[in-house]
Amino acid sequence: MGLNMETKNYSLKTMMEKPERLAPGHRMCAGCGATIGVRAVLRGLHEGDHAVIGNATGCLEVSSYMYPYSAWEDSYIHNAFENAGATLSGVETAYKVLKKKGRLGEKDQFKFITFGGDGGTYDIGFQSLSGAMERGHDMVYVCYDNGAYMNTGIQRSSATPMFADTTTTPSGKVSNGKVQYRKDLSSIIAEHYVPYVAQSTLTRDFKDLHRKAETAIYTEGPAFLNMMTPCPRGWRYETSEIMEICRLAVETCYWPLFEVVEGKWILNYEPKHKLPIEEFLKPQGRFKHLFKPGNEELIALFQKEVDKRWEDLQYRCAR
Amino acid sequence: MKKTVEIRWHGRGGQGAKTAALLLADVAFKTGRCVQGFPEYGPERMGAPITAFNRISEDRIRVHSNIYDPDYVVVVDETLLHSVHVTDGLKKDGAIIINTPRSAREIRGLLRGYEGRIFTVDARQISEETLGRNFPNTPMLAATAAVCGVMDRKEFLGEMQASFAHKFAKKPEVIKGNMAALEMAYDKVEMDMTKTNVSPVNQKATAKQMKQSA
Amino acid sequence: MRTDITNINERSPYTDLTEGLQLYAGGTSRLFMTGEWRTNTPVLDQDKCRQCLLCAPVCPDSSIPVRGGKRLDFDYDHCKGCGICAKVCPFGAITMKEGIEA
Amino acid sequence: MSMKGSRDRQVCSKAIPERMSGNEAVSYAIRQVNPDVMPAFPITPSTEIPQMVSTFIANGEIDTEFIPVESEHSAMSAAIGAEAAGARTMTATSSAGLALMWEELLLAASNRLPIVLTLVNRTLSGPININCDHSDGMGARDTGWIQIYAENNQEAYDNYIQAFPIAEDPRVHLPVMICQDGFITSHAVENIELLEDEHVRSFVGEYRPEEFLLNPGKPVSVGPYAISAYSMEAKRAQEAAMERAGEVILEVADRFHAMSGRSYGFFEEYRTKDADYLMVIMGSAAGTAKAAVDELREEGHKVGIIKLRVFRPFPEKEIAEAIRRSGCKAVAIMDRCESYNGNSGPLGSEIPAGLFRNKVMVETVNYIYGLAGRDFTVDHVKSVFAELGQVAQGRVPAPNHKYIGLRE
Repeated sequence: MGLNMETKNYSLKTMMEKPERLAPGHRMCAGCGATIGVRAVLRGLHEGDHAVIGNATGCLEVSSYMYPYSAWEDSYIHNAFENAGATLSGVETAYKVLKKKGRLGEKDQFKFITFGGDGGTYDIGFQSLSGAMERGHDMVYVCYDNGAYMNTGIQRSSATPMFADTTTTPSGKVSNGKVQYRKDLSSIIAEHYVPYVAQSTLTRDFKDLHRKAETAIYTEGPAFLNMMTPCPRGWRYETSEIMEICRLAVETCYWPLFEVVEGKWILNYEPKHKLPIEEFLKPQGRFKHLFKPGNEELIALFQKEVDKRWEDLQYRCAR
Repeated sequence: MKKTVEIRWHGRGGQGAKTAALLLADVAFKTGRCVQGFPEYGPERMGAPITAFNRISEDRIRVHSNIYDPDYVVVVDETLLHSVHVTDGLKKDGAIIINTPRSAREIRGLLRGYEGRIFTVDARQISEETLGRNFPNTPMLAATAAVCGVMDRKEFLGEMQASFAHKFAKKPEVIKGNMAALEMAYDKVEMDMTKTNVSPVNQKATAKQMKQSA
Repeated sequence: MRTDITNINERSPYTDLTEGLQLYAGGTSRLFMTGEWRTNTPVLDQDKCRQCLLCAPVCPDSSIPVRGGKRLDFDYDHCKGCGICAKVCPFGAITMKEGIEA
Repeated sequence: MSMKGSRDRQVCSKAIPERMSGNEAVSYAIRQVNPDVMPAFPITPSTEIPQMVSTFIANGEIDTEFIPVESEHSAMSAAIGAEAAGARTMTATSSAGLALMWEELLLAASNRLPIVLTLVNRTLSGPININCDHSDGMGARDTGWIQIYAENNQEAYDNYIQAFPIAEDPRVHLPVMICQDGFITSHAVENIELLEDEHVRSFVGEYRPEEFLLNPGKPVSVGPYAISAYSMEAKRAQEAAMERAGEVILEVADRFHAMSGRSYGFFEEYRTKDADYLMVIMGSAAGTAKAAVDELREEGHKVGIIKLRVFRPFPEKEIAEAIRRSGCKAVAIMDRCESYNGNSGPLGSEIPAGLFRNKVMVETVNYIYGLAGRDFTVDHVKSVFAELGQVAQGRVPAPNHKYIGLRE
């Protein structure tokens, strides 16, 4: 790790030159954030390195490998919803043993990356993920966090932000959407003391995500990458606005960019002027009810929670 | 030896009744017999009453049930006599072998009108004398081998010597004590002489005790 | 035996499907034309384009090919017309045109 | 993922007389086969197997990679990943462990992965109980796994060795479940004849899949979403593989016979010739039943046993033929599992269906025995045959899946 890392002299030009590892023709929604994120993560792989991609059941899976059409240029395995971590630990262990027994050559380099939505990662697949991280398999688990079970029709998950209007936490006469705050999975995995954990999202030049993906892939041992990828359908914003939504998530400190390297917390970006949370909430239909007169205190509550977590993160990074 | 000898062991979890049953199966196997050695399994923990079984035969054993009418019953811990009906189903011409310092005469009173033969051996005393600790299962194994006569003394001790040599390869010093425990128990096991109907199988054992009591 | 999916279609008898529906091939989705989903179509103005490539990574459908450091025209076979590229272009070189035709 | 075996022409192996428990026997076979990957999570009464394998690894006797997963669901998930990646993979479990794997069992089969699972049969909760019955294996009977049951430690050992050549045969490519009765055989020390390491190794052969995830430059995609237009065809293709498995099981049994001198089929017919009454039974209780049959035959009763070994694929026609051949008057069908369907256990449903389909019209009585470790004895077998006689002679009506050894 560290040696010939592309991000040392990152340039969008050279990165976009790389052969595409996620082929077009998949059935994800027009404007899907997950696929944009997946493409960026796969660009983190060095040319010539082989990969096996794992995938938990979810939007990405049902849309990217619909028989007989696979969007994946690398070997790919989807098993079930709740076991992407365990499935890839099997693949990675097979790699170890095939090398050990001489059935794979020294030069045959494989990397192991698995993708799961927040449903398959924060919730139903949490045990499998935790087990795989604890056992120390040399793999990267990438969560594409779009903050709800989008594949089944926008039901709440433990990654759904408070007050979001989902099909299982609808806002109504006596409801303001989801009651609970979201689970901070990045921190929970960091507490597994794995070599590398990072949180990122889609940024203008994709350098942050690229660097973190490449670092995660080329760090020996388990790595976890939590990537916020907005869902136009579930968040109800203007499809073309995705990059602006991501920028606002970062500028309001709703979704801070940070990484934890060998237990050391590092803040990667600090907004000069932290924007109020309304800026992030406003363009999203799932928060529309918060802007009804009389609901100002709900937004205040949301802001309070964002501030608390942001300060907590700053504290951890200052340690 | 009759076609199939069936033995039922009564002990307490942790005392090694199961181990003794498996060791008996072991040594019988080594002397060319077909064997079964298995405990009755439950979630019982240390101290709870447990049962283990042996079948020893000249031919392959196919029956896979517990033993209800044993030829021999072995009681590794005499305190069980108060709580467990150890003689249930025990064959009339069979025998019970009990670890106790008391005489068979005293013990018989605890056996709910059991009229068959009783053998006693003070496994605790033998174990403490030879091994410096209370491992009743080793002497009980020898006593059982002596009484049920599935193999003769020389054969038995020879095989045990060999398996100890293998088992204790790293600490040979304990082999001597274990062998002494086996020999002492094999020779000391005593039959209640108030009963006379002794099956030919146990003439040897009986004759031996005549000598000792003389 | 690598898989040629042109021999697999919804009329194939079960004996012609691959074992366990595994594919012994990659990127076969290229043969599926998601361009037909499009209701709005991005149009590139070559004169305005400064080749900053900010549009290339934001395409969810890998439909902005880049060769020799320059972006080529859209892959209309697969572009779903989401309009993200037009939005991120700092030079107004991409406009969204109604309909499926460029 | 087809298989290029490098299996030598079979030469007869020297028999090594030993005594060991069923779990020790299977672990001994695992050491001889030296599989590539074993993910496992402990559960009574199969726990000893991962323990012993871990010890072999710790002592450098095998170079298998053991994955200490955090659940049985993850055990089968990791097994699927490892097998798809090109590694010969196995696991072991019992009872609730198999139940937790259920979803993954279906995926192992539908992805056509030749994984081997050694199941130590234990009842399913509740109430929670650690002892033997077949409810775990029977619960997985429609998951697309080949299922082979053992009477004793010898068969558990022999079946495990045959499992890989069956599973990995290109005509099959299905996972295989090797079953033995919890505690009754898994923890009972009995005589056994082992085979020489090198013979077992050449019998099982090297695992060389043609297509696998880790094949450099040859990407594979596993586990698609399939629309209805493909799903039904995929399931039919899987069923066809199960149909082909029958002939492969018999071929492998022949090769095994050549090496070991021990012969196996779909089932064993024990003194069925000219039998008036037959008992179909599976697992360790078959041994007890044989002993009872010998005693009854000595008393002049014409009785016999069909010991079912291969439950999946279900040898329906062959069983029906065997029963027809015997010309028996009535058959006792023994289930060590309840189906809760109000009529019969699994065998009590499938065997009569097979008899009917093959036009063998003979009286059958379904008995439920040995649930959750309830002991099953020679006397029980005799009582079943006695009742069967009464039923056949019309003295008593045929009982509806009667329980044996139940307090009523």
